[in-house]
Amino acid sequence: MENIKEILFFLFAFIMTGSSVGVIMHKNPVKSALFLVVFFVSLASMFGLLGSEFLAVLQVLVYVGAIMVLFLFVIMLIAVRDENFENIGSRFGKTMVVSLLITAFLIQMTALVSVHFKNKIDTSAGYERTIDASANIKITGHAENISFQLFEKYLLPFEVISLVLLVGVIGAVVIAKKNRRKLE
Amino acid sequence: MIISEIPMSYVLILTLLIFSIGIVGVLTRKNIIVIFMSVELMLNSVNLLFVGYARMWKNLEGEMAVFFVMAVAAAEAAVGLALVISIFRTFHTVDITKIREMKG
Amino acid sequence: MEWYESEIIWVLIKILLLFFVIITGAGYYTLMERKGAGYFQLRYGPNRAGIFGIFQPLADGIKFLLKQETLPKNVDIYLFLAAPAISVITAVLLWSSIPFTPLIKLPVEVLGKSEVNLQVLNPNSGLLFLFAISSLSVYGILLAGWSSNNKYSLLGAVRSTAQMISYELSLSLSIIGVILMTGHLDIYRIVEAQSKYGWFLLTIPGFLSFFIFIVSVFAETNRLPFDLAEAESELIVGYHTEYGAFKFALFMVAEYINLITISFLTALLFFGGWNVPFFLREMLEGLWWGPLVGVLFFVVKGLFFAFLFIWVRWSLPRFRYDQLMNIGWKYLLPLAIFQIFLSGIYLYIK
Amino acid sequence: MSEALLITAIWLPFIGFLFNGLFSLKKEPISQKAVILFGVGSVLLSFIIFVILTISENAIIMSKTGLGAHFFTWIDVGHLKSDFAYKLDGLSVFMAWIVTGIGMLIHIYSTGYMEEEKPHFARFFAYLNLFIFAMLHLVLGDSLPLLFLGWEGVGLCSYLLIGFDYDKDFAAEAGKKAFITNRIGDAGFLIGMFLLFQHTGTLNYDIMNKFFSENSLDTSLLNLIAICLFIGAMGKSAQFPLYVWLPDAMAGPTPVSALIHAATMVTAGVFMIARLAPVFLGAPEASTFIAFVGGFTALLSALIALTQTDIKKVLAYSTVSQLGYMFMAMGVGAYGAGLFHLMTHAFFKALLFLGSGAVIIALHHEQDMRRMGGLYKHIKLVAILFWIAAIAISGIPGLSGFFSKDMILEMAFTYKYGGSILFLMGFLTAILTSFYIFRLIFLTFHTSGDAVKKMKEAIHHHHDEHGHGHGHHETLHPLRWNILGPLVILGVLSVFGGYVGLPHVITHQTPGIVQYFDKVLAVPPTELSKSWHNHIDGGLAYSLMFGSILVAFIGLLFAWFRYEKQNNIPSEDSKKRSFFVNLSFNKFFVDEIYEIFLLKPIKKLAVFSYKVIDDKIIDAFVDALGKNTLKIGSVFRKMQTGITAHYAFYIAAGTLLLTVIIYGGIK
Repeated sequence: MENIKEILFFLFAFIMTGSSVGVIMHKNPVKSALFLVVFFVSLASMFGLLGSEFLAVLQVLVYVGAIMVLFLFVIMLIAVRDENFENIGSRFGKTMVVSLLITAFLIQMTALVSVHFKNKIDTSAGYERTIDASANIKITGHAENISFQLFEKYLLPFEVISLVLLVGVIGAVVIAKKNRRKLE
Repeated sequence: MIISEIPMSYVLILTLLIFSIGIVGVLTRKNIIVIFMSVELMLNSVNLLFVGYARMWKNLEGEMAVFFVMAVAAAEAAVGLALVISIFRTFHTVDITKIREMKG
Repeated sequence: MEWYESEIIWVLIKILLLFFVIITGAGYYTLMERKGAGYFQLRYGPNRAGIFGIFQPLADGIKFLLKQETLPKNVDIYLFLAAPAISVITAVLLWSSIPFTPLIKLPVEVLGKSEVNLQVLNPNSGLLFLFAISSLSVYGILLAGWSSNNKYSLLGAVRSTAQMISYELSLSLSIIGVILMTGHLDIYRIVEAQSKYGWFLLTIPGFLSFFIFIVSVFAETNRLPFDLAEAESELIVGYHTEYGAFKFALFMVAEYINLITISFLTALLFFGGWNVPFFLREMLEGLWWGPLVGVLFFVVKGLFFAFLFIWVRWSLPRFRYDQLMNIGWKYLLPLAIFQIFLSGIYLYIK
Repeated sequence: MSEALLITAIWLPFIGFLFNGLFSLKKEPISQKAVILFGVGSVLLSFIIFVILTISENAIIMSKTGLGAHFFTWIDVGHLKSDFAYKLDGLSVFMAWIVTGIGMLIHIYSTGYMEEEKPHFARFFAYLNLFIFAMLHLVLGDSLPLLFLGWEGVGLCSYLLIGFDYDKDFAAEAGKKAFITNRIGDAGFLIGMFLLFQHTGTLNYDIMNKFFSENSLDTSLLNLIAICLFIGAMGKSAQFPLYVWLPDAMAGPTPVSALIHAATMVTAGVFMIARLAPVFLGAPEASTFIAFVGGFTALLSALIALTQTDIKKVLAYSTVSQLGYMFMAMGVGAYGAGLFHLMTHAFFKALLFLGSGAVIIALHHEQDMRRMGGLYKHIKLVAILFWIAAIAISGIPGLSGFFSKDMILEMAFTYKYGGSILFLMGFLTAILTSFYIFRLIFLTFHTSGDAVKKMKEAIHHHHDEHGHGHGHHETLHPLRWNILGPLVILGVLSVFGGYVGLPHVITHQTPGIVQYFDKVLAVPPTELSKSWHNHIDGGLAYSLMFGSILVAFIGLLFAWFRYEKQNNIPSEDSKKRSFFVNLSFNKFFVDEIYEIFLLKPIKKLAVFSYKVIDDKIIDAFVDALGKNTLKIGSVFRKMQTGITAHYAFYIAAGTLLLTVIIYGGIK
């Protein structure tokens, strides 16, 4: 009980890693999408654990409630056919090679970055930072604070993003719409 | 309530792990939708990093970034899936190794 | 540390209590529906198990439990089994953040506490949390339809999902008026605000918002006149065609739980929740059990909306699918956006 | 306030240019009144503002730094900073008065002169306004880049106005000639500017003057810079060997010749030398060179002017000759004298040109002096004004030209380094000047010939050559106030303009104008060039003065004898002439020499470049580049598999590699 947060962190981390591996390894895209849903839900939990309750809720609402349903819709519309499934086994070797390469690169990168920052940052100031979730959850976790930021400091980006969404909606409709004239 | 702190390095490593899983997915899969989902994985790993740092520095900037990433991701998903549908309609497949119009 | 000082124990107790209420409530809601249907159609409804069929839900439950579990061939077993579970889980989870009582100031310290209310958790953006969880309920339906490996099921699921996504937009937009007027996402504070301003239903934007809300809710819960997912004459019964025995019971339970949730939520958001009429307010001032009277009012309001669902179900015919989509996208959504503007103007003038 | 006024004054003509320029693009010519309102009004207003400024800000203007006005930042690259900033000091206010004053008079004159050119009226005024605008930048800019901007601007306007009748081949050719000849000069000017910037680190006058007052550059370097800059002046101010464009420039309308090719633009070189006095006064060898070039040009062009028959050509060569005088003065360090002559020359040469314009227009665009004569009876006022101008230019005492020319000759005579030769050249030129200018007057206004009768004959005999589509002219074209008014004003100025510089021998003190320029120039030229001159005593100065008066009268008498008495009208073009006359008539064959020794080799080089270098080497190289790119591309195109995952892999690998490179380097 002493380290309940750490335990929860490892639990969610485990679920996230596992489900993300599931996303890229499962041959059935529907299952992949469902793994992704699991990933998103646990990511939301992770956000909550780190103290961003608002983002956690938003994550579920946006990703799980909207984006992934869209994915599943599209998959069910077009791609769920047995002959389309990839044979993961035959690509296993390739996957492993790429994974190993990338892992090697990432390890090297991490090492280099940590060396880089160790030199840059005064270690006496506390290099090993920790996340204190509950101490400032009141400050940053509330929708109120976020909305103040959003409508004061980030008003222009907010407006721009609404424009982006509008364009996205119209673009999606235009792209996905069947060209009826052509079909006739 | 028991309060304990999570080291930032944990979050960093988790993020890296998920990000690289995303990269592997993008590089090895053939199904365009799965690739798309792998991209989402990468995006969200970065989101996690943003939240972690926002918490660490105790300000809202990181969370605002996540907010905007989510909004853009929503738009991107809508347009991307529309493109997938349109690709499927044109090529009758979603296997990107079979779509080689750009072959030199 | 005594056991009762632990927060977790109390939460567990609340969960157990609510769970009992949910299951019983859902069971008796079916009874209410059947009896109601009976009286609407000038017949008796169930009346064999106990007086007025009072034990009918229990009998149904036993029947569902004892039926043979069948798994159709060529279904995706894990998803097939997970689908009803997801439905129920999301339905139950919704109850976690609904405050059923106000804070009750106990006259004496009972078990180390002097203030209690029946709300399992109070996330700081409660209403949003509620919508986030309810958006998950789509998955139960979608997976059920897809994993059944049955065309009717899939079609029913796709229809239902499309319908739910469409109406979720107007639903979430419709409550923005309420949120604007309160200034909070917390349901508790929304109710408290209504003790000051009166029912939100009685304000101009509040009424519009209620209208949109209630229409969207019918569509969200797949009730008549929007029950196109099940549409038995077209799709057999839609996404749960292949389900039998207890798996089917779970879908039913989930549906009725959702109905109860929505009924109570409507009461909370628009009809003042546990607030008592003004003439009782002074009378109950200072009495520790005063809030419990408010809870009584709240339950009565909630039951009225529960009855409303039955009433509407047996009174109105079903829409066509294109009509449904037209209403959702072409009328309700613009109306909801207009409602937001109206709320803004209303607040500005006030 | 005064800064704003200054900027307004400079940019007003630009507004006129915009208005007229934009409306000249219309198919339908707009009302001449509107054009005049904007075209003349802007220049008039500008002149008035300069007058006001001169009066109200006199103290500031007469100080060393003058009145500065910063308009906007133009160039700011490294050490080079150049703004649209103006400087109204003693020198520039002097020039600004001449430019806007005479410019205004000529604008007014043009409204009469160009009256018949209905479709091109707005275009003409647009160019004139642009010219004034550019010229004001040239004289008022506070740095060399701005001067150069104006320099090129007036060059452009000159080109546009020479080729104003662009449908006539000779006008278009003359425009091109002017433009290209000026480019040669500009190259030298640019090099001089670069050298100056390299060694002083600035192109701003004030900073440069400060630099020169504190440091001194190597004399040989200053000589080089001065000569490079003088090459620019050679082009712009028509000095030998780059003077050839100016006589051809007479293809432009006469007001243009008066304004640009006599009074203002061609004096830009003189102005530039005065502006950069610290450079030129620090370069004695270059100054000697300038003086000799000036003297030689003066003599040569005076010789050519002797036999020319086109009234404007005579005046053109006369201009070149007078410019030569100015450069002679600048070269011997007599800046005051040079600028003095610049001013008086602006008056009487503008008057001569405008007068000739009046004659030309009265005779319906007849320019050949052989078809004139006896005009005195018909246009008395013009004739009298012409006489005034001629007396002024020939150096008959009492009128403006006498004082300035005498001052130059005196300064040339005392010059230590070849002063006697310079004086001789100047002296000879003075005789010739007097002769050719009175020749012009006698041929035009007197002699027994009757221009009106000749005009009628010409129409009958050479109808298609000289008809100009004007139909049959039985009488002279009437001259209205807007032509005669400016003439009268210029006449007055020609008479009295010289009294600002009464010579030493009369007043027994330094002439006023010389004092003025010693005060306002960055460095006092008289003091600095004192060592270049011998001392001259009063007696010698008197005898010099009498000598020049004498030669002026000799020229007058000789012209009278030859053309009035003997009635010796120059022969037709085809007739055979004696050797020397032929030489002069054909302008010493300078154009032909240029043709043979410069243009032909250059043309051959151009053909060679095109046929061999461009076709065989450069094109081949470029073709090979293209072909080889294709070949290499066909190898690398195999990388384009069309499989998206491969591309994604390249991106990912590249990113990771880059990260390793960036962070890996840090230990």
